[in-house]
Amino acid sequence: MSLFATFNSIAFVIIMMIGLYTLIARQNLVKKTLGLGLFQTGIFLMYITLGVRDGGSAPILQEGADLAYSNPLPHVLILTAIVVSLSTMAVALALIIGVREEYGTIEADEIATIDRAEAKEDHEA
Amino acid sequence: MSDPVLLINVILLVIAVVAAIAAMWTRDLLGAVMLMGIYSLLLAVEWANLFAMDVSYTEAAVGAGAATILLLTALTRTGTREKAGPNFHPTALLTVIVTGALLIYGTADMPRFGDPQAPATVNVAPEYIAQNVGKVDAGEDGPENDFGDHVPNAVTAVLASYRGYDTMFETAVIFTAGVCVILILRPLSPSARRETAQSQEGA
Amino acid sequence: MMEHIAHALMILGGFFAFSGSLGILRMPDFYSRLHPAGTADTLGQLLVFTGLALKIIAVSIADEVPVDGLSIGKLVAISLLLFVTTPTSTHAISRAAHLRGVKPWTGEKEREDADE
Amino acid sequence: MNSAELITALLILAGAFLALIRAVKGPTVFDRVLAVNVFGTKTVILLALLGYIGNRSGFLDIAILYALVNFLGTVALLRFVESRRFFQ
Repeated sequence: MSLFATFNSIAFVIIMMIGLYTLIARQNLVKKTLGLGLFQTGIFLMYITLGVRDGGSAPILQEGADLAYSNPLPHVLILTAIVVSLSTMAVALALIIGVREEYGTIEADEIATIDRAEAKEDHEA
Repeated sequence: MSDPVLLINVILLVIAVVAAIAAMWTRDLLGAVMLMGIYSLLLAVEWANLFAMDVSYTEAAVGAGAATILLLTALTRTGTREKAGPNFHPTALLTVIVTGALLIYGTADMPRFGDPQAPATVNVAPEYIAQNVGKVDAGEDGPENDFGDHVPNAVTAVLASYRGYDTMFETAVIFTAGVCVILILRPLSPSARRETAQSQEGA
Repeated sequence: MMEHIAHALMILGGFFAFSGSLGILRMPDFYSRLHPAGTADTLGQLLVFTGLALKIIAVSIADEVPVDGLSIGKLVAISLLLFVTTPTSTHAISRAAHLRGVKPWTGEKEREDADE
Repeated sequence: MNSAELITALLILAGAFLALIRAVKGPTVFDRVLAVNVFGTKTVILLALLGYIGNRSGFLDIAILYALVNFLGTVALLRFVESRRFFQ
């Protein structure tokens, strides 16, 4: 029972850590973007869980009914955060397309190799 | 356990974690994007299960709809195969384990799921729920009754009354992002392309 | 009585939805997977939504309150929508696969996903 | 008292998990699209059931939205897969 009741606070850490692992371990830039999105959804999960209340209902007031409503504030914050995460993802993907046109690859380590080779050429020239 | 909300919450989260791991594990980026679409659908059901109706709407439209389309559009121009490589990365694993352990240690003090005595529930939430609507006898122009009894959704009321600037600058963020995307993806003008070619030849 | 019928319909619908998914997992190739996806799911959703509507009517009659017509209308709308869209999207998927040259399984070679 | 609805919801969750396995395994991209589509249908049914279990009013609207988003999403995915050079 106690594991069930605190399950969400473990689950959001797990989701965040899957995203973080992808961000560090994978070289592909699109995969890194997906990992970033996963990290963000972990945080959303934490916020929404904070708003839940036993026997609660959605914060849509019903006249004449005496209900326990969920906390609307986390919902409001996360609404903004979801839209902002979409914007950041759009910019990141546009940058990745630009990188692909410039370097011909979207793997971070290959890009670093190309950069180093160019810097060496410049140094020798 | 007897609470269906809690039971379905746990099952949904377990499936969501499996979907997330699968999406991150696969080397096929197209498959990863589709698995992320499934993950978004699961999260949207989870938000609905946790009473966050507006978030669920947004997640369905943005996470499962718009984000998938954006990623697919990007994939048509970057290729869909990820380079093969080792799945095991010791540094990343160490970082993740240490950070995760610290975070789980930090969440040990958090209130249990749905605690009615949780700080988030007792401090400001009653005020936010009480301030908006359903006050039929508050009068037409009372300060407590800004929405004229017509907004039963507390999320809308809080967004409009307390977080108006938030929403306004969110629009600014989207606008900036759109301008950035257009500027980055814009094809170079012929003169600019000539200049770039010349500078590359000279170097 | 009506409530029991509603429960039976719902559980039957859940069973059909589950068996449709099982078919999608177990069928040997792509074209045969379309079959459970198109048929079992459509029947399953129809049964579940019929069961839910019956349950709402039964509970309203038992409590002697007016039947919530709006909810039943929405249920009918979702059911009709899924009834139209599920076979349509299944057809669209099979057409796209055919156009891209996915070959049907003829039983001669190994199962397609055996090496996956 | 809502045990029939709960059992149905659990059956559908199990079905959704099987569809997820197909999406993970799926040898071709079309298997994955099919799995995503089936997953979306399951989601719609699950939302309606959850709304009934929790006696929550707005759920059926979300279910309608999902049915629409799911169909449009599948068609959009197929347009991309059909028209662009995705896999070499």
